[in-house]
Amino acid sequence: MDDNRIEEREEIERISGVDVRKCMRCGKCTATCPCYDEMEYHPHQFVCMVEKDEIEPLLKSKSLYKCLSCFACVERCPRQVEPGKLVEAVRLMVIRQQGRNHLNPDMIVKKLDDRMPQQALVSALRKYSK
Amino acid sequence: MTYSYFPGCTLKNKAKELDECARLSSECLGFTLQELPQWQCCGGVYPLGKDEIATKLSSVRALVAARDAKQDLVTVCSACHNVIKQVNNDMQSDKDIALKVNNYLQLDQPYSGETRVYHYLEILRDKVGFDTLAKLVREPFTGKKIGAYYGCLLLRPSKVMRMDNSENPRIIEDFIRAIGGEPVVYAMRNECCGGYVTLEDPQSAKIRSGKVLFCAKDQGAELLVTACPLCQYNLQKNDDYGIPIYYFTQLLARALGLRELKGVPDGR
Amino acid sequence: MQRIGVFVCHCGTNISATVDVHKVAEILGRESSVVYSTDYQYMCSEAGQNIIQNAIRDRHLTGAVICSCSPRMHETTFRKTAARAGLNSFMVEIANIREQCSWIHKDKEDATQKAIAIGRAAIAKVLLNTPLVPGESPVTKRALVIGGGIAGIQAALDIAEAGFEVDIVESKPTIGGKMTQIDKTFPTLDCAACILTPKMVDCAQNEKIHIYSYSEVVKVKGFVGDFEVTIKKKARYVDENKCTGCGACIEKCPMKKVPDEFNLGLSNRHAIYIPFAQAIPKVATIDAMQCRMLTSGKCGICSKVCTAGAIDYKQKDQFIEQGYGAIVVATGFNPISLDKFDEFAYSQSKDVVSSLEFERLTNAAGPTNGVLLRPSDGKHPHTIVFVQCVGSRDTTCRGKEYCSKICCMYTAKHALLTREKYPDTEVYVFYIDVRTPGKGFDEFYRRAVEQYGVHYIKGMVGKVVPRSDGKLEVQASDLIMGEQLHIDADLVVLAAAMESDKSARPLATMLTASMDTNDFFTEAHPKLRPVESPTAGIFLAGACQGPKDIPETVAQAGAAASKVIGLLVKNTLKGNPCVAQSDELMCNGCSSCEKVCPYGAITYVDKEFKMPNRTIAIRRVAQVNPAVCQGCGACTVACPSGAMDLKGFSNKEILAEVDAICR
Amino acid sequence: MSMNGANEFRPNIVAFCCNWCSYAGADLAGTNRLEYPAEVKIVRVPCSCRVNPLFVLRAFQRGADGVIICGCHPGDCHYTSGNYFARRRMTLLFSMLDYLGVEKARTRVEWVSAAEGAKFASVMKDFVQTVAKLGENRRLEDIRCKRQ
Amino acid sequence: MQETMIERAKALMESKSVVRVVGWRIGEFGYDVTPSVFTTVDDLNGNFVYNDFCGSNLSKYLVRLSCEEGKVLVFLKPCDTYSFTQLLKEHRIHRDNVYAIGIPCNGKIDIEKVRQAGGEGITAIRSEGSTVIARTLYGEKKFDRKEVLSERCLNCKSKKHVTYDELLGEEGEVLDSHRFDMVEKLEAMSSNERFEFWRNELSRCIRCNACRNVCPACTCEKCIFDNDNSGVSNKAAADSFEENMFHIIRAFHVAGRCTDCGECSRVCPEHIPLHLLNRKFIKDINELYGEYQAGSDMETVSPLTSYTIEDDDPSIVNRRGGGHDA
Repeated sequence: MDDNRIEEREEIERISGVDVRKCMRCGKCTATCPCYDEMEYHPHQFVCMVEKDEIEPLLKSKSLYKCLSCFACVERCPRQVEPGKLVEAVRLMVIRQQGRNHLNPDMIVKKLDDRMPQQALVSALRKYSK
Repeated sequence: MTYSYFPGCTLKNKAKELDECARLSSECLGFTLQELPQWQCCGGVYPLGKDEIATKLSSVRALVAARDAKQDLVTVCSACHNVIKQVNNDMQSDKDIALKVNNYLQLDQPYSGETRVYHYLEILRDKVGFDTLAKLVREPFTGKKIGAYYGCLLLRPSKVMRMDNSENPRIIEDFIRAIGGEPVVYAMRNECCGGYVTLEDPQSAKIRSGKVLFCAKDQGAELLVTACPLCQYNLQKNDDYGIPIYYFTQLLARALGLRELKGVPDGR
Repeated sequence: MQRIGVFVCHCGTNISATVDVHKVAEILGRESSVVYSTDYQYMCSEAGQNIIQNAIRDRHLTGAVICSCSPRMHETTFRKTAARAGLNSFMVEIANIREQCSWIHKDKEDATQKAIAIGRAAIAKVLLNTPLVPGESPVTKRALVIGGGIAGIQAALDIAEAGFEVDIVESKPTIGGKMTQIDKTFPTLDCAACILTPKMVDCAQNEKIHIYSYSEVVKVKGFVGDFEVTIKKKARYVDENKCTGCGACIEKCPMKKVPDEFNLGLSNRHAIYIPFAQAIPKVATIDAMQCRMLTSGKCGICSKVCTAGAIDYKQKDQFIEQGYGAIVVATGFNPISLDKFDEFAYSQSKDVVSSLEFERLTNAAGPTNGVLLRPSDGKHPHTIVFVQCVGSRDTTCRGKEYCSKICCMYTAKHALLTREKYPDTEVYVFYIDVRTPGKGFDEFYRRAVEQYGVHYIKGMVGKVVPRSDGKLEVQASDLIMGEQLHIDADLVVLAAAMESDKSARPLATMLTASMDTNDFFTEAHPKLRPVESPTAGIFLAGACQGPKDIPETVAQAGAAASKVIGLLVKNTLKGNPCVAQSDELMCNGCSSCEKVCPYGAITYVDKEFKMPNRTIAIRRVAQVNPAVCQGCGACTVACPSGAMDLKGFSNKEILAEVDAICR
Repeated sequence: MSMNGANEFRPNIVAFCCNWCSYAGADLAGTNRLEYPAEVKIVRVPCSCRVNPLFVLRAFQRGADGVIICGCHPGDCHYTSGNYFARRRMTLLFSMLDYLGVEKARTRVEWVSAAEGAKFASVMKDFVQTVAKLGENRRLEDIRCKRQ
Repeated sequence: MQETMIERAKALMESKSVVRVVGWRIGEFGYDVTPSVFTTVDDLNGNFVYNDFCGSNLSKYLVRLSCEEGKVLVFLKPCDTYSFTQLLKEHRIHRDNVYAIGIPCNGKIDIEKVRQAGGEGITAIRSEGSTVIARTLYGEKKFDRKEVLSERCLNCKSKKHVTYDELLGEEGEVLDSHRFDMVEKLEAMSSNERFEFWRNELSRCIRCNACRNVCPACTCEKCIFDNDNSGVSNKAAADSFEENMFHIIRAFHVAGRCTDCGECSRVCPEHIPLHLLNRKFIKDINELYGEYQAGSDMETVSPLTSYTIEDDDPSIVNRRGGGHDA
């Protein structure tokens, strides 16, 4: 069990290239996050939880699909921990699993409106599915 | 001067204006945008995962095409620019990614990030020059209070994008001045509009955009300019204040007297 | 023919318990060129020392080997002993058979054998030793203090107190530095001006102290005891000796709208100005960039109104050359520029201010006469948000990796004072950690929280959005409560990181004093020589060596001063004779040694050499300044030709020791 | 005493110690009566940067079986930068000796502060053991010997 | 090329802009050229030569010649310009007293290789394109140029001239050579194998000092091995150990200064591959302290007179690749 959790952490660190030990717990990421209210786990929690191998809850969390990847936390983190990359890594761990896509082309249709730019679709698909 | 040009998927479709006005104006400003032969969609978002290779290939193909044409690569769409510039940075600095990509593409001459990537705005600032531009303006936006909307992708991450001070940018403000308008500086101009989440969670996007629009309105902006179709969409869709949202190229073309602009009482 | 004496100490039983001292003395006595060998219970005792002295005299010894405790213990003792008997003290070698033999070995045979080996090594070395005389260099009995802040002032006063001439070089028109801008000082809350300005006056009135204000150091030559410094006195277009500081010129000056740097641009000054009422020297200075007369030639009002006739539009920069025995660096600090941190909207709203600006806003002599008012609309702020660590502990290109040390305390001070003066204000302090190591510091911070009700929140501010109604929307995190806060503030105060003054880096180059990656001066030893630069004769005071508060700065300034005094009281400096020397005949002049010398002790001269075919060749050869060399020996190894050698630790001597040990 | 048994091979070790840290560390080991093998003989140098590769080779030439150089920890050098230079020089020298087929373990650099008497003792114990295992140093000499 | 060089030399001499020329003097057979000083036009006409055997690096001679009265003209092959620059960097040459002409080089031939390839009794030798034609007592013999090219030229590091006043022929490029391959091979061996290899090589040393005397980095006014005060001087090998000491210390003294010109190995009468010692240092320096090419410019500080706080401890040697004993 524990080994497995550690593996998960190492996997996430590998994918994201983030060193969670660099975090000094200043909370800048969470302070600057624009969609804090939509998120159940917040940027600084991603960092702490990954460091403590508490990854299961993150894998299940809806927060993964609320992050805008707007780089606000990446840009403003004073220790170059860059939590946004962690969120992405965890999300990748999920959607890379068989049948765990968060979004499929057929789901899109009803969400479309005629003015929505292609960019929105490709981006969402990139973020939510493999 | 001729540049390789990467329009991006949206500019061929929902954001034609952004594209057409850019080309039109460029000729008038003395440079040419030469569309890359067969470009593919950049993917809209930069794949942050260090082990993401396939999702970076389309950008590299574009970069290689530009290199082989011995030209710098120009983009207009913030998203495309962000993706391509970040991928190019990977090719320069991340040995592992560069190796894998090159192995995959099997190019005759391996690619290691030689191509220089510019955003159209950078061309205006650094190649044309805003003062030169100002001289060419035929129909200035005199007295118009215009807010620059950068969004998140144009400037961040600044250590890669290197376009402007990511917290206190001025490139679009200077552009607005050049076309005779009066820039309105407001704090939310570099915060996210809600981006692609709009597809899944329009509400979330509405809140994000709402904050941006309120802040802009609050500081007295009469219209906003952006370089990103998705920003344009989110802001316009969620606008409760009747602020028109335009692409900067639309204003450019209009200022150069190349196009009329629906909804904008002309400056004269 | 060398005549060596060997003296084996029992050290009571410390040595003799595990080392057969008689055997050691006997065997070493058989070594070639050893003419005398004995052992005694306590060699360091008076009787023991007499044995040595008598032997030196009676047996005409050319060298002595003392097998005893560590040289770190009694080397100097025995060297003096030898000297008293007329033997050059550097002809004495210590064989450490206590700490490094008897005390660490149980087996007597082993220990004895090792003691003999160590003794042999010492003999081998002493045979090659040459008498050494410490070099002497004169001391110019005058000190230079670079920087006229509290550090420089304190150092200057202390040095002058001891009766030595001191010059203070200050780049601003007045001395006083940052402390003049501060309102009150933590944790005692006494007013900065009240404790500083008297010291400034002392400087002005002390006939041993000479103040070069509005001046810079532009050139430094020489070495410890004998520095030659060129000081540039910038033209202030006012004759210091004539100006009475009456201020008539200022009243009449038509250029009123010059941002006042003393108030950090929160108010304006005239083109001709005196920074503040208590300025020292209290003389006017003309801002050449702003003065109409100097820019356009049209005006000249100030010279008309000046009854003393002190105004001189033709004044030029002056260059003064002066010799010094020691230099104190006290260039101080500055808050970093905040333009990279505009998520706090510093450039967008006048009501987002730096902590130093806040000091001015609360300072009785400040733009608001000490009444806390918003710069934007002059209204009284009701909600104030303080942000700590703005640019400190920041590894990105935006900030500084280190902790600026004083921000926690002055922020607590600001918060406490605000609540004290304006109980109706809500005060929030966002912190990453609260660091209060210092006498009465933590008590002070807790008072701010417990008695004055300052809201301390563990978290950071992520975004500040100025609103047209004058409010500042502060978006922040509260990590303890686990929530994102939104506060409508009237004033936001940023505790900007402190950085070394820009002038420090070029100065360090002039002084060949080393700096760390953050442009703070490095000390000769982080623990044992904290106020000295590795470069002899250069001393450090205040924030130029690292972030510091006022008491630490004053303490360090005093320490630096005492070091300077200790140096200046000497008429000549006795150098360590164990210094490098270069054999000109073998030197290639390749500069390898120069590059590894941490003290810049090596220079090069072109010398003429007779060549075999009766021609003369000019060759570049290294020369070591014995006054500057500290004898580390880095150069000796860098030198390919072996021309560079170290007295007292020469190649031959060390090789001989090695040979003896391996024998 | 011989920690490795009476009739076992006892190597000859030369230890170069910088005056300010390691030599003081050695003294401290003594003051605290921390035993280490008598095979170790210390040569006092002002700084680790004073140690010339010549000295190391000379030691081997005259029959030393191991050479160890001790200096202040990087960053704590009494002369600020000496041990940084020593570090590069010795790294290259050791690498060269290894390249010539001389056992790596015969040479070593250790940073020992004036406070680390215990470390000094344990380092020396360990080093003596390692070298003892290697046996007598012949190689540097043998390189030259014509093979029969 | 030879003609152009002679013309230039003559021109410069006649115009009194130089008083002497360092170049190569023709020998009996064309392959036995020797570095030499020319002071007359006739001498140049008759004896100056530039051919496949002008391997010797002339930069070292400038240490003395540039001290003498009057300007000296020197011809430098690309690799020689590195030594030249390094010597300038070390203030060993009076630059203003030297007129340096860069000349092209397409590799030099190792006459030993020719002999081994069956070139006995050569009387004259020349190359045409990729073949080398030797007139021998037993008739004409042809060789593939690659086969008889000297080792250092097969691994040429650069055809670029670093420093010169004038360039004859085309300027070349810095090449990515395979010069470290052999070092790597050795590193990959076990410690025992390496030991055997070097014992084999170094045991042949007769301590003739040719390597030292030809080395452009060994320009010490007095070599420590000749200096009685150094404590290590020795006219001849005092004991079997001396040579190792000599070669290791020599390599160490030139570390960070050796431009890898390969002269040491070229002149060694026992054909000891001494350049492999220098290259080991160069390779280590590149890997541990960043790419460094001695003599490639005047500014960069030598890796042995500089440091970074992050440098590895010497224990890196134990961790790094390189075979151990099985």
